Amino acid sequence: MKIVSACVGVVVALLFLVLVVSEPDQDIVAKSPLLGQPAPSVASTTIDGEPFALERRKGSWVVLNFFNSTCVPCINEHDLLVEFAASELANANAAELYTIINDDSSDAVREFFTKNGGTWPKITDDNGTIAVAFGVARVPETWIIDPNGIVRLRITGELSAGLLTEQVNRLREEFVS
Amino acid sequence: MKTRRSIWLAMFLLVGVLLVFGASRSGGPLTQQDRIDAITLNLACPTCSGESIYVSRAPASESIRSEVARQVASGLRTDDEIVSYIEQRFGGQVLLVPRASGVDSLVWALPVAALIFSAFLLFTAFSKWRTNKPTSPTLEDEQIVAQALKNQAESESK
Amino acid sequence: MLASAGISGTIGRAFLLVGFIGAIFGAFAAVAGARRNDQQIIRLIPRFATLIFAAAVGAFAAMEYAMITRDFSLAYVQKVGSWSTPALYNFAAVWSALEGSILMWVLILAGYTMAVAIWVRKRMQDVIATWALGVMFIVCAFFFLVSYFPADPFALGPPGVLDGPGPNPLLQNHILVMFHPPILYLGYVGVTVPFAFAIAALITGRVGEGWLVATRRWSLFAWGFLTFGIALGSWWSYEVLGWSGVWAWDPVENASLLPWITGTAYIHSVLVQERRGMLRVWNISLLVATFSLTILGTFLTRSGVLNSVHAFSESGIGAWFLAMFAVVLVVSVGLIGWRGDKLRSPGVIDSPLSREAAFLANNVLFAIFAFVVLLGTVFPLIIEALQDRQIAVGAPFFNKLSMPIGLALLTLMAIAPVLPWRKASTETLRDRLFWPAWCGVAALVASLLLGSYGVAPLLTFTLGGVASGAALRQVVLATRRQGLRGLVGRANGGMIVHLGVILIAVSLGASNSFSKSQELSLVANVEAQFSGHTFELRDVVEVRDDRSISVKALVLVDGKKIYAPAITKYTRIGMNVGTPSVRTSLTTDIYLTLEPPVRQDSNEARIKVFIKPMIMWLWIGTALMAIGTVLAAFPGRRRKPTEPTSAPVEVAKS
Amino acid sequence: MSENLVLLVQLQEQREFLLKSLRDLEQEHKFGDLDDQDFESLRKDYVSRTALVIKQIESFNADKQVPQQEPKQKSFRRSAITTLVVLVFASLAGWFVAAQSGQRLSGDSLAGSIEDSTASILSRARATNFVDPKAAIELYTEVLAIDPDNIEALTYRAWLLALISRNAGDEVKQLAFSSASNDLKRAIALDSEYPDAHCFLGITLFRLAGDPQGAKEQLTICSAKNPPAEVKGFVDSIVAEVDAALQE
Repeated sequence: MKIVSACVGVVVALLFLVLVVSEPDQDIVAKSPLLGQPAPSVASTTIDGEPFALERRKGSWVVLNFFNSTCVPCINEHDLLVEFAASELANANAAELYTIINDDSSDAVREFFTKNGGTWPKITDDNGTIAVAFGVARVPETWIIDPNGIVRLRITGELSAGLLTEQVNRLREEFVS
Repeated sequence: MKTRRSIWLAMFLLVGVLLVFGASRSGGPLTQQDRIDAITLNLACPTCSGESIYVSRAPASESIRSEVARQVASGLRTDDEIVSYIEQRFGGQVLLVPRASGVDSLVWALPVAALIFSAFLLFTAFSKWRTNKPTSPTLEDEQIVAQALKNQAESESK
Repeated sequence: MLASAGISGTIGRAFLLVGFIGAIFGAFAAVAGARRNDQQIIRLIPRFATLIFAAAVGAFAAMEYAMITRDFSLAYVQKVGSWSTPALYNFAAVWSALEGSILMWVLILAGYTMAVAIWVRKRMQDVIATWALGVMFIVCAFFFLVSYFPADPFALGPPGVLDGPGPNPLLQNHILVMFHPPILYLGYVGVTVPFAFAIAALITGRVGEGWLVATRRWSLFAWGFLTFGIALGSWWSYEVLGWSGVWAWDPVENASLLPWITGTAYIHSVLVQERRGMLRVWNISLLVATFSLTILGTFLTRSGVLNSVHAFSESGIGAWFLAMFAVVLVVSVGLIGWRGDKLRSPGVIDSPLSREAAFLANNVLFAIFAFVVLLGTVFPLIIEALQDRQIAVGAPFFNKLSMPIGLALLTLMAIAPVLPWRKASTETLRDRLFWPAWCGVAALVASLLLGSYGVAPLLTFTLGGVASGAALRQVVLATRRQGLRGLVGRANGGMIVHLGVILIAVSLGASNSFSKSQELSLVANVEAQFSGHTFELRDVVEVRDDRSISVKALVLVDGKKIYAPAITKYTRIGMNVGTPSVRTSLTTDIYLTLEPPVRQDSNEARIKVFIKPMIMWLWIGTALMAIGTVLAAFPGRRRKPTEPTSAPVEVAKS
Repeated sequence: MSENLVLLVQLQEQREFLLKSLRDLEQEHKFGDLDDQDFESLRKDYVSRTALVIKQIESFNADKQVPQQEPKQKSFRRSAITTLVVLVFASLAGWFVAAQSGQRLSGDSLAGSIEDSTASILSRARATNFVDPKAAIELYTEVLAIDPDNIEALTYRAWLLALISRNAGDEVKQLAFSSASNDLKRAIALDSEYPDAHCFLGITLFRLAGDPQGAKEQLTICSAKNPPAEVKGFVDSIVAEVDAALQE
């Protein structure tokens, strides 16, 4: 009897310990099984009907931004993306920025970009195939893929100022092609 | 009494035969929808707590559901491969069925071990209670107890 | 408008403070009165109970007033209030988020405290009652404090807000939101009463059977409401959530199931203690477990630790509940250890084939069941703490492990009701189980004729047949001896509850194993076939009001009646909610949901059809359980609990 | 309360309970819950237990002594071994259930299907392109063995071939050119939208075959199709030369 109660006591104490230490952690640079792996081969079209195949962008640094025009963090980070796209234009080894539309209508996205700027391609993602291929559950998410088609970085949640440029430059130096 | 016993025996036989018959019966071939349902029941919605893709109506779940449907329809992958495709993209937290290996398997093993161990404890408790029995009472014992019973009845009737 | 702004906040906080102080004073009065046995102090206790109840009512009314007048100066109203919410849902919005639900907890707890104070007012010289009230006052004080500090519903929000999003869309599209949470809370909070008496018995050292009998009806009351609340939740899940299921094993559901499991174990094992003087420590432990599981469940679901991905801790409430959990456990275990000498039971079990042995087995199974649910719920936290890795444990795990436990419990339900106390011979068993066993065979044959297959569902039906035969046998014997009075009382009402449970088990077995589903892409006015039914899309219409846009697909089922599954977009929250449409009958439900994406004025729609057998019997079983619980609590002319199971009831002794 | 008094209270409680049980027993027998044999053995059992307790109480009252507790004869070692055996058995059963019910997924990485495995070889080839062109060519050939129509492998193998044979003798150059241009044309035939193939065909035509006309044509298509940055770098460096050659 005493042994049983001692066991129960220990278990409860351990449970208590686990509960005390359990705390949700939040990292801006997120983990993904895809990091260091070839990017999933996804293909779709832009909202203007141009074909888009991620494989065909090998040779460039590619930045994918998963986006929904009603999500508040997406709206908040939009100016940073516009800034990033403009700053990349000057770069010889320019990163290409693509918006992947997540669960949103093309019209709403078009309207949003006309109003807020941003001329980079907007890729439709019917049924969320691209989002699932990258394991994107909640927008915004930003991914960086190197010129060899290897996934290098995943950023979940809203971007902070300068983060994207900083990370792209760091990666460009680290993985010189 | 003999007949009762044979009726019971017949009943057990009948139930056994019927159960075997029912178990060998099948519910028809699996449709694509059955496969989709089976897969999505074992995958967790990545944005909600504890719900499966099958249950959840969140946008991410809709996407995963349609991806599963697409892969099932294409017929190139088995159910396990589709599950592992999703798991490789979204990470281990989308597997609703805990793994059979590593620390994760404890969640399966502990309840079973606890059940067996508590059944053992119950068994030892039973046997302990039974071995406590003293031998049959003497005449003196009977008298003492009869007296005590009488005393008690008297004190209650007051 | 501005004049009232903030007023209800101030008043509400004042009420909470008064309640807290009242509870503290009440606790002091109870402890002091009980220790010195000072009747003058003790006589004050009911007044404190009345005071805290009045304070809780006041605070709740202030919240309702703020919600109804849309007082957007309060952060809580900003969060869940909206001018566009209809009055009914606006009323229910008060308990639709964390702070409000704690407030409701406070109200119900204060209500229980007052009810107990009234109940024991004639017996106030009995120190057990005083101590029990003291415990209740302490728990009240804790909840008033939580409501005053970390979960303050009256906190002011940022100024200048004129309208809010309204409650979560799932909480404003079905009338059940009015009933499910309050009823569940009545059960959840009601557990406090028997717990308080258990602690009081430990403190006074009078751990005999007296206090058990005294709180029997309170336990039954709480258990009944918990059962009914959980069942209503399942119904809600079925009617609102649109996945055609009743139970998803998500952490919130598990949190309500855990105390139910230990509570059910308790109302069984307490019979053994009453009758055979055994299991004293065990029963007290079950009560402690039940109460602490309500606290733990609240911690798990309200603190955000379990919403693994993108979790957000809204407030510091988690630490409060964790501390309370620790205090409850340490105090109770300490008391049990202190009173260990008095908790030694005089009785022993005479035979493993007896009613008390069946109850013991029942308790082992319920304990394992609770362990499974608790382990599965907290396991992701354990893995995260050990390996910093995220995993999920979900429905497939719980289903797989609870199925054998359920079957084992059904087996016990089949045998235990006919077992006599102390010792049964196989002869008795063979004799009494004869007809129930044939009921089982009949159920098996019938289910096979209807096309069932698979071992687990067939075993469920067979055991269900035997168990209902056994239960019916008891009811028939009781009514034959006593007429309609044979339906009331604990043993007989319990059998009605058993019948309800069996119906639920059978219905779950059937609907889980033999459901069919198919997604149909319907085109207007073209019939589609599935599983012997025809579905024809008539129209896709849009309905707008000022909080939502709803797209409905009008589907003609079997050429008879039009059903309208819908998807509603709640524009203020930006959330889509699917509303299923169900054709219910005694045998089969046809459950239709509209699948996104949808467009209005389209002549196409994707409809998911679920054909689910026997769902209706789930609700009938629930109703039977509710009726049985009421009958069991009914103060009818019962056999004394110490009488043999086969003894006739003495009629007209009065 | 002293130890002795506690014991006395316990004994009295036991006596009350046992007496009550005896009366219950009679009742239960009367109403047929117990058969004669069971009743007799249970009754004997209860009677002797009750008698023992009563005797203990009497002796306690007589000399105020703690009644002798019956010594517990329990082999600690035996029960420990039994417990251990059961524990081992329970863990084995648990492990078995876990192995049966837990999720088992094929342990391999993202390289599951053919599509995925070529993708991983392709990215390896990519990474070695300029470090070790020969190894990269082998990797591309490997991809083409799996998937003969893989446009990227066709294009890049041809391009690497052209690159390494640039400084070779004319004969080798000629051979390399015909092989490379065949592959590139095949890639273009398979997917005319792939910019890289056009770009590399243009460069190859100019560098290996000395055909500025054809080169210009391909390079124009290439530029129009928005080639990736790396390829664009190659093209930009050669366009001026091609234009100059055309001027002549």
